[in-house]
Amino acid sequence: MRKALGLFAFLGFTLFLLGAAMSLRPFGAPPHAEMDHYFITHAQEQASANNVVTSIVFDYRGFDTLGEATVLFTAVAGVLMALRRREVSS
Amino acid sequence: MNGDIIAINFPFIVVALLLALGFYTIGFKRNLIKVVIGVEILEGAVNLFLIALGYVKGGYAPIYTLAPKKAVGNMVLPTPQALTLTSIVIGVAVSALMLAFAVNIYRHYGTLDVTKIRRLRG
Amino acid sequence: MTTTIIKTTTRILAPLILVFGAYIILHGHLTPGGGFQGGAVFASGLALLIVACETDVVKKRFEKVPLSPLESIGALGFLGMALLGLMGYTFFRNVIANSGFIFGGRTPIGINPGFLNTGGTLAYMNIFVGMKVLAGLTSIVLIFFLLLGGKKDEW
Amino acid sequence: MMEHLPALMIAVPLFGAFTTPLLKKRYSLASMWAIIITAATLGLSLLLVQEVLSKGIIVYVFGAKNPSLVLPSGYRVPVRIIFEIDAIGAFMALSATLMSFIGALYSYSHVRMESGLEKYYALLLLLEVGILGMVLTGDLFNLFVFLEIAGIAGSALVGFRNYRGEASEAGIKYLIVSAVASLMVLFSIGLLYGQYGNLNIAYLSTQIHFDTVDMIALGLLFVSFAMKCGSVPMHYWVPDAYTEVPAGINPTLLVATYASLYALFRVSFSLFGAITWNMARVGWIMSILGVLTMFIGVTMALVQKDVKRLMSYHAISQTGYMLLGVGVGLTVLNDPAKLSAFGRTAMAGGIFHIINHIIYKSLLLMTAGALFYVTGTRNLNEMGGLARRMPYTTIAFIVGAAAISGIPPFNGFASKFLIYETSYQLNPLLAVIAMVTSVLTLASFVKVFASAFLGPPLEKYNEVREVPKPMVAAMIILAVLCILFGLFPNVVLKNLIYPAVDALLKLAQYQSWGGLA
Repeated sequence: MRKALGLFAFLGFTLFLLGAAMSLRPFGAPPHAEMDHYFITHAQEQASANNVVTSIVFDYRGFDTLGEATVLFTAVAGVLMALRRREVSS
Repeated sequence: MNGDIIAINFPFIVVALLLALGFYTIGFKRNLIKVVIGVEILEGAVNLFLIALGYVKGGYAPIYTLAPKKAVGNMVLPTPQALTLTSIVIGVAVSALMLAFAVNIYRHYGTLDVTKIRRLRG
Repeated sequence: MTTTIIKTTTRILAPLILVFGAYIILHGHLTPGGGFQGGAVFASGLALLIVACETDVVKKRFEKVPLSPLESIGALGFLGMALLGLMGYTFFRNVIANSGFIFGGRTPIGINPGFLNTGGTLAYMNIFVGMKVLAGLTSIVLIFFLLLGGKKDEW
Repeated sequence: MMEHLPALMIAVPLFGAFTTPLLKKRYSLASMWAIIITAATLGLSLLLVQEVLSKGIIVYVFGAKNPSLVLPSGYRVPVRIIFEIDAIGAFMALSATLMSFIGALYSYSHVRMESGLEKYYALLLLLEVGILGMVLTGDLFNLFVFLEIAGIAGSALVGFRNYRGEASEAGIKYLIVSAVASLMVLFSIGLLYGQYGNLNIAYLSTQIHFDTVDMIALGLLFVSFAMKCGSVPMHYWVPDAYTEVPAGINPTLLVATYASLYALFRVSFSLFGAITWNMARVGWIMSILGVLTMFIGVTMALVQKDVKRLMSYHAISQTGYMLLGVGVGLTVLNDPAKLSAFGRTAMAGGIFHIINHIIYKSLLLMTAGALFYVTGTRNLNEMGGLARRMPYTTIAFIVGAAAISGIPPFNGFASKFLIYETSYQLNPLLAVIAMVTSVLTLASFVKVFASAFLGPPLEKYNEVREVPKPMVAAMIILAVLCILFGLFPNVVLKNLIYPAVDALLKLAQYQSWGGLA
């Protein structure tokens, strides 16, 4: 019973997602791209880098990348902590 | 018209199907490793979605080093690529931690079946 | 997993992978790639070195490698490069670009063959992030390997 | 240096987190370092609150020539990451830094005997960074990144006691919930980016014209953030996570939960605030969700034997009050007469309840941690007669229990009263359920008090003494705050809460980055 209900909800959700995909703007033709246009035209002069993606990653949206590096740092600390030896001195 | 939109928006439909697959795996699989794989499928679907958003028909990679002449003024959107890069790294971090927990759970209970390890119910 | 075939292949491939990783990190502001991707490539080379050896050899080899401090230093260096912008501008301002300092050369506008001496803080950040990522991923692989590839009774 | 305050709010705890693992061999040094860093961040956030209250919205553009250069010359869209701090963001930042400081202080003694402490303190600071980034940012993708930091750091800390199977289980549960929720957030960010080509919340809110895709994005954002703040259909992770996490992390983890609640408010009031049709409906959904959450939470709590688990179910139930208060405000958002009659007060009640709940629930969970510290068990049936042995803990528990049950001189009463009064005007049934919940809460805490602290002294606890001083200090600070907030609610309301409510309501000011564009 519970599984059937779950399957029903799941099918509904799938249809919902498909509906979202259908109603999205056509693929390959982004309607608004002022921000990206700015990056493409100004990256070489402002960040002095040929690679526009890198100039976004480290300059225009560099703060996100700090967060991203922090996520990795957090995960490494978490993994090392979760798998540390048991040495509880009580 | 309807057939048209399916053909044009095919990448987005693939994303929707992948998302559904990921949710199915998380919701209906009993093995913890499979649940982790489900989260990874979701991750891949969202990354694919972001990259697909940035595509411009006939566009070139947004890199000026030794690019072909036609590339100037005809590049795909760079922001989704940067976002995807961030989200991939985050996905790696999440899956590493999930697997570490899975190892701990296996060490403790000797099983990865979620129905058997749920002692915290109530 | 430690047959002669794997060991020989590793001996040939690992240096190439490491060099390729370093190349991707250093040329992050010119060609596809960057600190994260290069760091991941570098870490995969180290992972190859880890899985191709016996546990004891790995333990001895990586005992002296300060992975955790290296990661901290990478992260702190990244933060420090971002903090440089506080000298007169804002956090994450690319102060080195076009300043004439190392990596501070001027990029010609438009299509060009790419010059290494450009990018400003981008190049430094790539290096720091690459360091951090390779240390972090390697320590994850290492701890999983030592835990699961080791003797069973260690659990 | 004042104009760089928003950047320093992130940079200082981040610096602390990156340096803490270097102190590997000296655990007490790591904990001292964490206390110093959290105290410094607390000072910075006090400065920030003062700045925001005196000058209005603070905007900080990362990487621009100067911090207030929102739009690049010649363009009408923001391109860089922008921190946009209004009164409610500053209020949440203050709660986060205060609670991290208290938690670090408490942890100094509480987890001293465990291993891996340098990682523990690094993760505590990272959790704080995650919350601060979430509440200060004005950029959707940035919100996602910090949501992930908070989620990963939080779940790693939930699994801190890796020698207990339950801890890893709770950790992976929390991690899967937060990973799925934040992936859905990322998906809806992608939808919005695909529609409008930008990621700035203020800019997006001026552009949104609410077609099918936007509706889907709103639905996904609402569901994901509701999931992460422990509202009812997806509350299963809350009791596990709060029970298994060390008591010193509980305050920060509570704030992390409410940072998701803040994001929910931000989405409803700012991102989608400009559309007129849906908000009353969303408000009703939020209020009903709130009532359900509070009732189901409290009924589940009544049957618990594990003291921390009981309190965690009460945490779910109290989240319902916040949802109810703000939901009532959202229902009447487009009706100025009703908004000034009771909507604004209801929102004040809901937001005031956030800080009140954080304070007294942290206090209660810390007393539970203290009981665990001395007895080694969390089962209520095995405790008894501890009142005489642990006088400070007992006092702290009484204050916290009185506050959570809404007894007059304590802070819980102040906010709950506002919520009863205003939700009655929307629909009397809501207020009745809220009051019944409060009575049940009181009953449940009387039970805890009787079985843990009263009764004949048990033989096996003859050696038990009061917990170490740092733990006592942390509990006393919170108990004093409970009483102060209860005695002078009007001071807090006037200086902190109403500015926060107005910040949510004044959409035009948020949309124009405080008048910069």
